[in-house]
Amino acid sequence: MSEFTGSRGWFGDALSQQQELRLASLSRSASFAAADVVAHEGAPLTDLGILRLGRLALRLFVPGRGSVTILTVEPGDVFNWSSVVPPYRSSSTIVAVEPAEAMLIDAAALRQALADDPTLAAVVYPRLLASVSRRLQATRTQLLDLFAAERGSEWT
Amino acid sequence: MDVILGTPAYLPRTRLPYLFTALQAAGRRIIGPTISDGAIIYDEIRGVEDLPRGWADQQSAGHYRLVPGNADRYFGYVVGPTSFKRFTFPPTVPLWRARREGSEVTTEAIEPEAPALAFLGVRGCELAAIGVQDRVLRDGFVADPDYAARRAAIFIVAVQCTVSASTCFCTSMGTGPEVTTGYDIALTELNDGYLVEAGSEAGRRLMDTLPLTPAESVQQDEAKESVAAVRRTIGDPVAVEGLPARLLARLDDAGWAAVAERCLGCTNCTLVCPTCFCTSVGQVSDLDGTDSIAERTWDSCFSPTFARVAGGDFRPRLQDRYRQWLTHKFSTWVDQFGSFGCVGCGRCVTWCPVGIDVREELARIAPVETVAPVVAGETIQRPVAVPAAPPAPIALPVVGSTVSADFSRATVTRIKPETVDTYTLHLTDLDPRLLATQPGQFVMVEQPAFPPVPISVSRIGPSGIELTVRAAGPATKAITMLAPGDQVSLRGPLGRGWPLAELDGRDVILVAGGLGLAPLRPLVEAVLARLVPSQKVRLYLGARTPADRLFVADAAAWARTAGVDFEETVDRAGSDWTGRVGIVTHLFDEAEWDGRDAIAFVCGPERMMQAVAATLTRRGVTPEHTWLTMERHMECGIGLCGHCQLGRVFVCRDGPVFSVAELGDAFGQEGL
Amino acid sequence: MIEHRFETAELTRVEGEGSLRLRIRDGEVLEARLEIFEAPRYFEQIVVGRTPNEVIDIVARICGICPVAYQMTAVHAFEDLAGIEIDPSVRALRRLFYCGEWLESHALHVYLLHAPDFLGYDSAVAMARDHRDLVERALRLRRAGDALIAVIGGRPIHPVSVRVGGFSRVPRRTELTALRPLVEGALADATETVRWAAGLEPPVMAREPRLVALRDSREYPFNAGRIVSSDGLDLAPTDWLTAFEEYQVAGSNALHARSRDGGTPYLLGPTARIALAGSGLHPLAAAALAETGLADEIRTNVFRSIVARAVELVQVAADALDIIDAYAPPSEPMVSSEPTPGVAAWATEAPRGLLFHRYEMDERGRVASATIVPPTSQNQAAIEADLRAFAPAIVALSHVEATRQFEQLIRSYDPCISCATHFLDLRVEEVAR
Amino acid sequence: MGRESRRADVRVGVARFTSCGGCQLTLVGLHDALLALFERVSIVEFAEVLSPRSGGPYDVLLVEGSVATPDQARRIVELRRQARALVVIGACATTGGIQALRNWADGDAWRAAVYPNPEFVAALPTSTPIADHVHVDAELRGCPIDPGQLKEVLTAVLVGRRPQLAETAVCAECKRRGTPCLLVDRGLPCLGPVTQAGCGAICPAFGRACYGCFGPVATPNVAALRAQLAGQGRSDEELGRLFAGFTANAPAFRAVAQPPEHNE
Repeated sequence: MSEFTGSRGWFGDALSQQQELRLASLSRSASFAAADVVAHEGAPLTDLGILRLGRLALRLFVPGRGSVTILTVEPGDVFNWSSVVPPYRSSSTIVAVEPAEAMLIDAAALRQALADDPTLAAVVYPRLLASVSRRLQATRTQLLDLFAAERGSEWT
Repeated sequence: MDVILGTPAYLPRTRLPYLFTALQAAGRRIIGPTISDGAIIYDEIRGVEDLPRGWADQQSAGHYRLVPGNADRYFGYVVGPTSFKRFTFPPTVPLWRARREGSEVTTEAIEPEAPALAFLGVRGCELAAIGVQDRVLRDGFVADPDYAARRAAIFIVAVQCTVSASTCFCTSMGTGPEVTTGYDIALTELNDGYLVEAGSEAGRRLMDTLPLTPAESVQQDEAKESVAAVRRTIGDPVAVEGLPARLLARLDDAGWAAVAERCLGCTNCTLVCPTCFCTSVGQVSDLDGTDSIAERTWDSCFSPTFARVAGGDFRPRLQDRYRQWLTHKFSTWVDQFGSFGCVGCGRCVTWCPVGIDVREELARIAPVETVAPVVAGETIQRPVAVPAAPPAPIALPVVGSTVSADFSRATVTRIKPETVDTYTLHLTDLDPRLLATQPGQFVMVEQPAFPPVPISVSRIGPSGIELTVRAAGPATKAITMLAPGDQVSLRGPLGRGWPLAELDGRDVILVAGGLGLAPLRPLVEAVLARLVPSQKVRLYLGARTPADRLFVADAAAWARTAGVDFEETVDRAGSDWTGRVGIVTHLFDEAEWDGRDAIAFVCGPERMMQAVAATLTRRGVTPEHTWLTMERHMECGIGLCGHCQLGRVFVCRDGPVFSVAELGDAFGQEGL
Repeated sequence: MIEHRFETAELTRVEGEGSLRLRIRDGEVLEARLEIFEAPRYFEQIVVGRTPNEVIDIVARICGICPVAYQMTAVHAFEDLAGIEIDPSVRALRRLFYCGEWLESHALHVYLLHAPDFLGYDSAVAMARDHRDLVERALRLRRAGDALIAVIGGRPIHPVSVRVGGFSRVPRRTELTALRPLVEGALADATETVRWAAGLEPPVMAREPRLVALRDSREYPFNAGRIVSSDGLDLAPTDWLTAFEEYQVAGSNALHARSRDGGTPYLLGPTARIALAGSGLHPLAAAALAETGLADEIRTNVFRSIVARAVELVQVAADALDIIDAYAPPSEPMVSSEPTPGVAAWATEAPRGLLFHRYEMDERGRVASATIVPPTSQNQAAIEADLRAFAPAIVALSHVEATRQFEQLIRSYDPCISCATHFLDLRVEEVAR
Repeated sequence: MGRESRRADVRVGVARFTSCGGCQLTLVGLHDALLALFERVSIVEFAEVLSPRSGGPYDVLLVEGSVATPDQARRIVELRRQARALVVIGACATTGGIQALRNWADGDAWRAAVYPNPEFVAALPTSTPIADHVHVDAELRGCPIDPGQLKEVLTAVLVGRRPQLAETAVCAECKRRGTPCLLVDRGLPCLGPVTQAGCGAICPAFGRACYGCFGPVATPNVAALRAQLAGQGRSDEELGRLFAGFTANAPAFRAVAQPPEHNE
């Protein structure tokens, strides 16, 4: 499965052939139509996803403001990473904003595999962390609200 | 006697009144030393009876007292709290008058006053200070007309130092105690009279009218020796060798916070300094705001508002302000004006209410033996690679028809809302120089009763320019409330724009965040106009929300242009937005392209530009080819007010466009 | 039985916050009370533990209209205790300083507060539409007063230079002579003010009040003189307490003053000064007064107090010019002094009348206790007596007109309730049962 | 664009709380500008100078004085509701004023010391700035305020610009004025380095130390000044009294102010 290895694969060159086969055995392809809901905020997650094509929106529901998209997942990005971290529930609602294709990895099986095989974990976790870290950096920057207009006193 | 330039003559003390008469006969008011409020100050004096005869000044850090001195001497003191800049660069000066009648606006410069003055008692350090201000205010990038006029009307009677104070360090700064140049007449006070020398033709002519006798060699020897003795007494208290670089290497020193513990932030050091030239402009207007006079007053980098902009403060801490002052005087001034900003007169030492001594602070923060020690784990990580050595001085922008310090009028012909608070004004009837605006340059927009506002030019057309303005405060709001037909006053074009010459067929990366697209739009248009088939243009835009995107139609057209890769993102969106949501660096941090031969242009909030620059570096774009526009508090727009200083540069004068390499350490440095 | 009850919600155009409470039943005045509910500021307590110079800064804040009066009274009290002889030039400057305050205060009261009553306007703003010249004249007079105080004290309100022994700085001669044109203009405006004020039609009133003022043999009273009354009292300026006392009126924040002889009301201010110390008037002021022919009516009809104030405007403008012309700076702005224990007391003539201060100073020369008796709290009883006397004649008028006249009466005293704590709230409410 | 029309009906009010009245009198001290102001705006409330009182709403309400009675605490909330812009003027309104020294003491004791019948005196035990009770839009410092600054705020409100009010220390004004530093050349205990400018540095120009009536600058280094003055031999008691002046209750000064002991 070239999605996992090689220069264009998600895990780079680090996976051994055996590990790659193990991951492939846990994976399946999925496609989503525009407006399909991929995950619900708070719902249990069964799969870790790697987006191949299209765009997914991560949304939070804010009472009074409706659904706010806080981030989009672009091809090559991971989604449903909460599926490998307890309590294995989605931290946002994920909606396909255009037709999308993804690779889904069975999360329970993946967790088991990672527990069984430290060498697999040693490859998968850093990659996942790198992805989560990038997202965390972005979230911090967004928190700064850099493009916000300065607010002055109304009359001065 | 016949006076010959460079040959000293002698004036007995009893004949000193003749000097006053001669100066007054030449139509000059005399400004010289006199006692007031317990100190020797400079003020108008009418005769020798106003001089501080018999008084000396006892000075140390934070301490000044008048004490009886040599009873006969008129000049037996060192220097007091006043400096002669009070008369060449007065505390308050009216600059221009602005009026609005209906939609018409006029802005007229107020003619400088330039009284014929004679400065009496100018010391070596003070002559040097006048020279420093000449370079800043008269011979620099744009001359200040008021200073130039006043300065031209001054006759200088220097007086050699025959006494010194514990606060003196002219010897280190190379400014004294000897008076060597820049005077019309120089006196040396001797036991019974004065050795008098002419330093200019005007001085020689004045000496011709004085009852002088030839100076005897013993008198000349006495004069030389008394000044030489002062030099020996002062010694060499400040190690200036390599000082600029030493200081710049210590921007992160803990000593800044330590001195801020004692510093009152009171502004005294800067305002007694004979070279400090920072000012602010205030508007004095009638109740209708239709008639106003802009007045310039002395300000200080220690003022709480000095580095403030609508969104915050670039130097919020006292330690930022102290560092700004000290590094400017002893380091970055050299980059900007070719000399130290300090002449070693010691005023800032004496007149600091808590006695902070710059000589001690320099020795403590930037000691000579310093080779910036690198301790593992203690280096500060910056987003951009910092050059080990300070970068080379920055080339000033090309001065000429592209920069105009004069106000001119323009008419608003269209106003287009871009977002809920941002509008684009289309201006016509322009001064032709404005039509020659380069992409990245800006203008100061001035309306009666409001402070002038720097606005970058967001389009340069054949018959007009466009300004895109966000109503962030009252002054910008007033601009957005103008109507078609209204006039505005503009000073510009100003600053250095994007380096179009550097394009050179390279791939171009343009990254804009928020309002940052405004100064980039003329560049995008220029780049696309000269696009060659081998060239790629990658355009990355970020905005807060979909509703905050600027120039949406233009962007759509750019996206359709062959050779252009266009990506945009927003920080957050509603569920109807199908585009990207996230930060602008994510548009290209995992892209495939190689930036090694590319040139990048970035504009947005500074924190965003830091992130973009770091990402571009990782993608191979060199600091020399990463260009940004910086924001600082701009008040004059022509490098004369000091507000927008950023380390070695003034943003208005040297920028606002800089390469990351040019900025070096200054980019991303807290409190600079 | 008809009971009229007047309670003004808040008396306007007086300095401070207070109200008038007046109950009249069948023509008989049951109650006539000027109530002061200005929030107390405890000045007598704030000054405890302070040095004389600190007290001079602090007591100015009792009143934004007559800070100079407070500073002058305090400084002379302290100098009297310490036995300091001040330089004659400093003495002249202090008189000039006080002239500035009288100019300011009288100009404000005559034109901006009081004149609208006579001319039938409810405010100076309304009056300015028809009589811009009057308002301009007032502002010119004030400008002159402001300038005199500022040149000596740094600023017109809460000046800063008064120190025990002199001033922290004295003006140069040229600084004073530069003000001469302004003060000359004020003298012309003041002289015109007397003519104008004399032509105003006052309500009818005739009574013979008891009057108290300072009198000085050398000059019209400001900073010096003896406390005298229309019935023969004659006291040193330190001895006010021997003939008068302070008491707190029930239901009020104000401390009132009364005569120890059984509380006979007495009147202070321009009327009293002209009646008791008129011989000291400047010849120009005396001539202006004589020209009006109202010297007696000023005393018997309080509504004529506007004329008395106008005459005093001439007095201070003329006085100021003389002082300016004769001024030579003292050799030292201030003579030094040592902290002195004992009792420091003094009285001076504030624009509204006699102001008395008394400080007990401890062994370190700090205030141990203080008594400050402003003119308005002394005038209070006289105001109430006049209200009582005046009410039956007015109560027959329409309520609106009656209220207006009551207010006009009260304003005739130029009450400064800020001082008396120091405000009038005149809640006018008529109840007929 | 209606530059003229949009300002025609500006309703201005002046309200007084606990104070000496000097700051509102500064309006009268504007001289010619006062007449211009009369023509330019409607002054709908200014009890001490004008009789008609139409009350709110106000476009601009100038509030003088501190909150020192229970009634005032209620009234300021009501006035705030009626005011579009509320500008507090003077040391009392911005810090609590000299009368805030009662905040250090037992308020009842002070009341009893001054009034024989304290039960008639309705006062709060503290004197507090307006901003402790309601939001304020701008403040003018000083005891009293400076006429130039008052004119600037009124002009700024009418023109719609930000008032240009100095935020530097008094020292900057001394230097512009040419007054030598009293701390340095006479050793006087001057509060200028920690006090906000705006007065024009009057006191030093008149030969005396600044006593802080404009209140502290935004980030005053009070500790450093206090240490300097102490180093010149001043006692804690003297330094405590020095800061216990007309703006003693401003937080930066409050921390070091100590009014003298009183005899209660």
